[in-house]
Amino acid sequence: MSATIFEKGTGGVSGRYIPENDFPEERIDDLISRSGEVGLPRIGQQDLIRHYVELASKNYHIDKGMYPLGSCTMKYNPVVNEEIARLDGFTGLHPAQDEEDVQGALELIYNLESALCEITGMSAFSLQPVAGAHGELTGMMIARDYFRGRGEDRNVVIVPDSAHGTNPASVVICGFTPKTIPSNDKGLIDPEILEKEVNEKTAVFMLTLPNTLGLFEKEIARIIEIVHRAGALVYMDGANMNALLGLVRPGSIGIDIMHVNLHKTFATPHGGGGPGSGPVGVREHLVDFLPVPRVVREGGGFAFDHVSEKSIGKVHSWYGNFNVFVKAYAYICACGASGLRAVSENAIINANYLMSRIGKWYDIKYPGPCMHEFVASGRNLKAHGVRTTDVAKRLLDYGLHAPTVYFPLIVEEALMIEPVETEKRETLDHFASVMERISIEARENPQILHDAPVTTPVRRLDEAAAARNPDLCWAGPAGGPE
Amino acid sequence: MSATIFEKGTGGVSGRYIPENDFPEERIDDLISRSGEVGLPRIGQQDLIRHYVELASKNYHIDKGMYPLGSCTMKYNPVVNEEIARLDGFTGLHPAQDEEDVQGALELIYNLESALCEITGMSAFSLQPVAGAHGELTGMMIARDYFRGRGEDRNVVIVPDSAHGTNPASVVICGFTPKTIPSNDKGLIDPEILEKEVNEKTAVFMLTLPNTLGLFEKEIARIIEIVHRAGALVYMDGANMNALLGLVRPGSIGIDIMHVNLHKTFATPHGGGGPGSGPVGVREHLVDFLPVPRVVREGGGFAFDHVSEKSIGKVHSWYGNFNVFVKAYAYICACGASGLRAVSENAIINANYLMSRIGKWYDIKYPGPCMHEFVASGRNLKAHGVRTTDVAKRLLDYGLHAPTVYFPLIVEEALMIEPVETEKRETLDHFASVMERISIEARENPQILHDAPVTTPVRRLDEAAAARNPDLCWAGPAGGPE
Amino acid sequence: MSFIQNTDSDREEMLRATGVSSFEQLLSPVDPALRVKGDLKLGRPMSETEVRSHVGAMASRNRPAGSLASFLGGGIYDRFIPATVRYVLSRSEFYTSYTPYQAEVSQGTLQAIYEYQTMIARLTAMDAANASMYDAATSLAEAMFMACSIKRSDRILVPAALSTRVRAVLESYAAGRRIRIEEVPWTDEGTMDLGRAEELFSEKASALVMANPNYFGMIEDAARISDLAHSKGALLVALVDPVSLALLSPPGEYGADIAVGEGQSLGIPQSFGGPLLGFMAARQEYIRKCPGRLISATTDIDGKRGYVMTLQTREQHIRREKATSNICSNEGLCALSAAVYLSTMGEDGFREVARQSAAKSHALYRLLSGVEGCVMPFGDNFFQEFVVRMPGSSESFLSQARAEGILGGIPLSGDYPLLGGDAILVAVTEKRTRAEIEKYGDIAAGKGGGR
Amino acid sequence: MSFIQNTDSDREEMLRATGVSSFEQLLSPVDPALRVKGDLKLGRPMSETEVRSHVGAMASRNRPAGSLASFLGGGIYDRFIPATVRYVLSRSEFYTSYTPYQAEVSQGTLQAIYEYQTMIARLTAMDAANASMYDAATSLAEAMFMACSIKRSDRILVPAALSTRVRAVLESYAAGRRIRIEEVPWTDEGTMDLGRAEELFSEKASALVMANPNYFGMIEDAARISDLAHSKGALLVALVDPVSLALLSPPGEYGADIAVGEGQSLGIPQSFGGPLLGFMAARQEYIRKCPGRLISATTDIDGKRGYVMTLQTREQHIRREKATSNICSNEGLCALSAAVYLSTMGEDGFREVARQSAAKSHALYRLLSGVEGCVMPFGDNFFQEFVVRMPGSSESFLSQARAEGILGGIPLSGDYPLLGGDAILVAVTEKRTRAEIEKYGDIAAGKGGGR
Ligand SMILES: Cc1ncc(COP(=O)(O)O)c(C=O)c1O
Ligand SMILES: Cc1ncc(COP(=O)(O)O)c(C=O)c1O
Repeated sequence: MSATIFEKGTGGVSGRYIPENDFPEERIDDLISRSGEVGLPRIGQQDLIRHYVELASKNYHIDKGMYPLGSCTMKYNPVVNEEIARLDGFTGLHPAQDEEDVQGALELIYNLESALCEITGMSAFSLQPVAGAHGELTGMMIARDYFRGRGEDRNVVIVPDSAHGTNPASVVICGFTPKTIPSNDKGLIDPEILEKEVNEKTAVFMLTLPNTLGLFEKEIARIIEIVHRAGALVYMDGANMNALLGLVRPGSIGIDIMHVNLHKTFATPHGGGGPGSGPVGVREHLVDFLPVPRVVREGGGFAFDHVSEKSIGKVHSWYGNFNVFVKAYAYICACGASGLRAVSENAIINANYLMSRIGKWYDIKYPGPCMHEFVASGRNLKAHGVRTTDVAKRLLDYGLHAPTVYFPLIVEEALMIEPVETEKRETLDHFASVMERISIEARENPQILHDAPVTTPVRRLDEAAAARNPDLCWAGPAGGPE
Repeated sequence: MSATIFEKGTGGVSGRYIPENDFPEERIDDLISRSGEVGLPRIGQQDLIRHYVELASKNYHIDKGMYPLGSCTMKYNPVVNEEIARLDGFTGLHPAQDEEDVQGALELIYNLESALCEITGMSAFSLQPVAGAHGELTGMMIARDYFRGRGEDRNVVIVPDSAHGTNPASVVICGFTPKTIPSNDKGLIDPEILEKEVNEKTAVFMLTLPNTLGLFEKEIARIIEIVHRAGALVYMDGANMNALLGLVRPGSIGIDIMHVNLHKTFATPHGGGGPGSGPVGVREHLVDFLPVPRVVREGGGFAFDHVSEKSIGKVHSWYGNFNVFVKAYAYICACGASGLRAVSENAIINANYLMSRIGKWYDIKYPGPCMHEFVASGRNLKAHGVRTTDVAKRLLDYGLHAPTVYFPLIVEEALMIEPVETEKRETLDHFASVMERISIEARENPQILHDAPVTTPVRRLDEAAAARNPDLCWAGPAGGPE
Repeated sequence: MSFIQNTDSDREEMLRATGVSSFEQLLSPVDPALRVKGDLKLGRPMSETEVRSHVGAMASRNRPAGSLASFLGGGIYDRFIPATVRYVLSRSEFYTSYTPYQAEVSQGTLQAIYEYQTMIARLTAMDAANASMYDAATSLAEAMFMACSIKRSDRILVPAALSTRVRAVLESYAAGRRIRIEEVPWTDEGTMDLGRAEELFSEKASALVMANPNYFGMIEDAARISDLAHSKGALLVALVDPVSLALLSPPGEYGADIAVGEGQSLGIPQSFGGPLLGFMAARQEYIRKCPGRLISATTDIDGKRGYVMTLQTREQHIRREKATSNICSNEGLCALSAAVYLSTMGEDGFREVARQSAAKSHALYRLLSGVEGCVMPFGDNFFQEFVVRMPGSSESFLSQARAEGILGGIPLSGDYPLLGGDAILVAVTEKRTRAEIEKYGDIAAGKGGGR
Repeated sequence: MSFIQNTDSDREEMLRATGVSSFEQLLSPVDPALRVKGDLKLGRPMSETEVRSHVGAMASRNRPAGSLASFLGGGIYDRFIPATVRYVLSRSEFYTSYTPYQAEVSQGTLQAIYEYQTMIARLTAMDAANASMYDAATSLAEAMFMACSIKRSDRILVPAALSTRVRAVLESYAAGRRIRIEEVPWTDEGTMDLGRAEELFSEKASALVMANPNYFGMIEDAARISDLAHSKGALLVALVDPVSLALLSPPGEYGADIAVGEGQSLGIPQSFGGPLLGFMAARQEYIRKCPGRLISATTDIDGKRGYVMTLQTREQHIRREKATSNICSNEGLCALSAAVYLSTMGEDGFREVARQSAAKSHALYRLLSGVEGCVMPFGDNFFQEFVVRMPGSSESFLSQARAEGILGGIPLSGDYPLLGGDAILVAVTEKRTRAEIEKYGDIAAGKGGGR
């Protein structure tokens, strides 16, 4: 393993990065109230760069190989978008600058919102939420204020058991009470059950389309109709929008509120966990509730509109993750209408192709056709004492990344696989053949899987010990175990 | 190993990089005379990026660890210099643009030449040569034309046996006859021998200072005096200038012509073999012979001076490796006078420190003090059947790079070690301890060294087979051994 | 420009292998009536050249910091960022990787974030920090939730001298759970009115929020505020500026329970306000209540040191509706920027950044004190930012300054009517030069147009 | 800004460990009389901030292609470069590594260059290419040496329609060995005068150099020139433009013995003329005579495919004065750029670049044919570049064009008096737009000043 930057940076010298103070006469010592040093490293530039290059070499990443994490849409991140987003004209703007000085930025926001409306069929978007979960929360706030405005006391949000964990969590944070309903044996929402659950207390029905099994809700029209009849709203988690581009527009089929993840569908990088961007879109009757400020056309140019007394207010200090918008907008421009449709077509073809191959060796609880992803199960390996974790870890030994595991919860030993459209057939074939090899190893020599991984920078890590007494902070100034 | 880009790029699709032709009406088919395709890959962007990222991961590089290649001055390459050199204002200039439009570029060239004069004590520099060997050749051309101009028929260039291979090669290419003289038992030039060799046929005495053993020529003053008395010129290979910054100025001690390597002393990256830059400096009496054009001050600004009828003419299509100048100039600005002196001080301290440690285990034929580098010998390991190559390959297994081996030729089983100033003491200690461990392995278990390397992407390669029938060009359109 | 690598024949073969004759067959679950008719109205695909010029043109229709001397602050600052940060962030091993769910192949990200957590904990002098939040405002909102669940009361006190944007985010987060947010006014010195705070504590509150420096740049009497909060059985939540902590007493020193703040100053470009970096640190006893990811050191089965995400039972993907927060993706790459920034500048360089920001802002303060009609209502006990009332109208001053390439400050009148008509908030970072600062003074003194 | 990592105490301890009491002691071999007295006059060290602004200011005192529409060529062209090239070149695994002397830890560089060699061999249709040379001029000079040593004569024939810069480099290289360079004039069509060439062969020559397209952009009758050279027992050395080879018959097809050229068009920025990329390819029988590095595929002791530098016995570090050349460092990173560029554009994209360059240059040609007083002396059998005489003086045209943001061409009058007073060389690459080309036409027609 690598020593920490603190160990490497003990008793060294940093370079000189900023000029000498050109106000040496200013006495500011009486401001100083901190006792002692902060405890930051002192390290030269070469060793600093080596440290991070060494850390980098211990990461799996898209530019290394396929990243079949279900529900994460790990597609290629175009390098040109990184270059464009690095332009001073974007990175050098203070959010409080005069509108005249940021016309290009406002135009980009305006165009991106318009494009998202066209793609999803919603009436308006706000780019302020900075992640999917943030978008969900924003959506819940909109529903909350919508019903409060109408004097309706609706406090229940219905969520299918297949939903992502952020959904019920967002519901609770917004003060609603989540109600979980079971999926039927096809892995879909059961309209009958829903029918029974919705009532005058129901504020929102929150679904994911396609759902987390990668299945399109056959009965979606009826489902929406049921919810609307009860006077409730339908929220769609659009994390899986990569399956619907140019094929289905949620706004046109009656979805009231939704979010999309620019860091999934629109090819912006995940950055090892963020920053993302989770724009929220609504239909006409909810537009006034969107966060402020909104970007509007004004005269020849663009301006901020800060006032909307129905608005839920703000969910971010400024306008959201602007720098992420730049990359997503560039991506949409590159794809164009035909290109976006091709994205979903290829995502769906890849997923179905891979499912048909993986299905030979792993259990597929809900047979296809699937949309952009599918969920396999390691259930049939349990007999050999092999768990899905073992399969996942063994994949690492083959230089591949594992699928999402143990989610959704309704599939035992779940392996959630999303190949995405940017992977070539040969890559899928390789992944499938490794999955096959592993299923054979599981039967013939399960120990290999229990021992896996062996080729990685570290082997299986003791998570229990970490949870028992977490070491969240480097203690020593230097030294420590090599 | 990695499949070639041709294998990966068979039957694929490339992206669309340039717009549609906006002159579709232009018929140009009658220009086309090539029969058939070129045979370039067709590959998508993700797989292309993965290919080069995979190749990158198989390289050793400075940002990975110490690079003790003697005579190569593998010092840290500041990342900020890469950023500055990438500015449009530098990369976007056509060399034939109007001087008014390139004033900044001319100023940079002018300032860099001036800085090199100040550092070396020469009267003028030309930045046109793009590598050290190119600089040597340019220097030889200057000597050639200088003597032709004086009607002196001098065709011999004297070169010490410790010289780098480019020296005699450059001599020959320029039409001179090289004459090698042996170093004395101290590894230095023997003034007596030199005295005997120089005569009215001698055009140039070509030396390296410090020499390739890392030793400063104690008798340099007398050596120069001898050469000058014979009416010949002294050329200094300045590849080792990293030892002399702020300490000794060659021009001030009588060197007539020299080159420096910006890609060594001045921290510009080696790029896996280039581009470099090998500016040539001369003293007053030779200034008119420098390549054209020269950059001169004119009025408030800068201009090219294309005419000098004594000039040797040109050695490069334009002005040399301009983009490399930018990095070297930025480096000189960052260091300043005191910083440059510190560079040589630390390079010398590091080298002597490392020599004292390595000397405990390896033979040091010419004991110090050395300047910026030293040459050890694996001679004492021969008894155990171990060659210097084995030591070098074993170093790779420890995640380090090997020193320069089997050069200079006058040291048997040579290990030429240049630690450079940017390595920290701890790094040198680690290298020394690995060298120690290897010398012990050599005695106790030489087979480990014969088998090395075992941890590298490939193991020892069959160079003989390659030389017998070279495979210089990928044959198949696809397929080929995995 | 398409990033799809399959060819038509690939697709045909794959469909055949899948056992369908056409792509349409795969869409059988989708009721045709729901399908999009025809193409989306988004225009044709652009080549890389066209994308670059189309989007690049938008960039050139902005006037970035590089072309102007910015005295804007209010949470976002124009600071020097070393090249090392951009270099590390340009490595796709970091920016194209996902959340480190497979720890064995994510040690790079995990260790870097662990080191980031350590730096934040050291800056704030708190026991531990998390792996990042969206921004300062949402960090504070999450701290509010923490405090309310720890202290079992849905009432918190916040300073009136708080960013109205942060305040707005607090409100929208609070509304769902009907948390009551009440305001502690500022004194004539522009700092928290402890008397009023005391009165407001007549009713139970879970937390007292202190912004230090506060929105007007003023340095609070943190120790006394901390004592008050604790004496009233409330938590002290400190909203702090990370750069100020190189000089000012850190939250851990005066007993704050939770420390949050905006990390944009730590090597992250302004980028029109996003992405930002919300940081959160807490005392040991509250760690298991805190939101978001936590990276812990541990060992692998061979006893080798390594890193993992820990205490995930707090998080939504395990705990769902019982999670401490709904946050999933955070601002990981910005946390990496902060770690690289702080390691690069180092103990001394970082302190120098803080010293110069303070020195230069006080220099401007003194300059303006000498300007007829310039009023600084709150005195000079500030770190790097202060409030000033201009002789004329703030609009006219700001627009003249802009005309001369200076972003003069953020108008406060709209949001803080109490400050009176023409107050602006002026920030001075280490990046501002003597020439720029003197020019600012000249313009304020009506001696602009020079140079 | 210092990049030295040792501290004072490090230095003291190291000196002590080395057994000396001071640094000065290590300099004992250096006669004090030779030492520099005092400091160099270079000013104090600059911080990273200062370096960036000082050198950055020089960049902003230039007017780069981005801000102007360039019709300049003559060997260096303003072409589109995909982002992939900059991305790969920004990886320090490539740019900070040394020449791949330790093959086992240099497979990345070695395989990339092997792939580059393959692409050049395929472009030129020659048997093999080397790992790069300094630039086209020095490649041609080395080809001249090769030819002279192969054919044992110190006389070569070159076209008069050759870049005077390339010619100058040939001369300075030839002078040492007293190689005689004689010139074959051009015909009224601006191509090589084969009659005169035939006469010049009355005396033995080692090589006939053909530039195709030649410096005036004209396409030569390569097959006939090749036959002539070979019928006279000379080698044919072809100096070719790599982009033109997507459309034009490559050297291998018409029997060239050595092919050289300038690779700057292949993804390398203009950078004021450097670094460039000289490429060289040759027929099998001459490979062992060729200069510079060669990468070969081979296998390791486990039979695994790998790459090494080969035939090093040609090179100076082994062969010293008997080496085929003195070249050591080459333009490796530029060769990598070319490989990434060609792989990115691909077979079809690269051909499209060539097609558009041809189409657009011919479009401008037709436009100018319609302009009163514009004379194109050599007709339209060119690839992407042609000679034109402007109605007025070329200076006045060029300066007016520049005022309107157009770099109109390279004046030829000085170097090629035979062309008559006002000839300029105009190049049109795929990057030029219809608007720019039409604007060029307008200015030529004296209808400039618009827009
Ligand atoms: C279906 C679904 N919903 C919501 C989320 C949360 O999105 P984010 O991580 O951007 O907050 C995810 C991300 O994994 C998801 O897959
Ligand atoms: C002493 C010496 N001279 C000359 C050279 C040749 O320099 P270049 O490779 O830049 O041509 C080198 C490079 O290794 C060298 O070490």
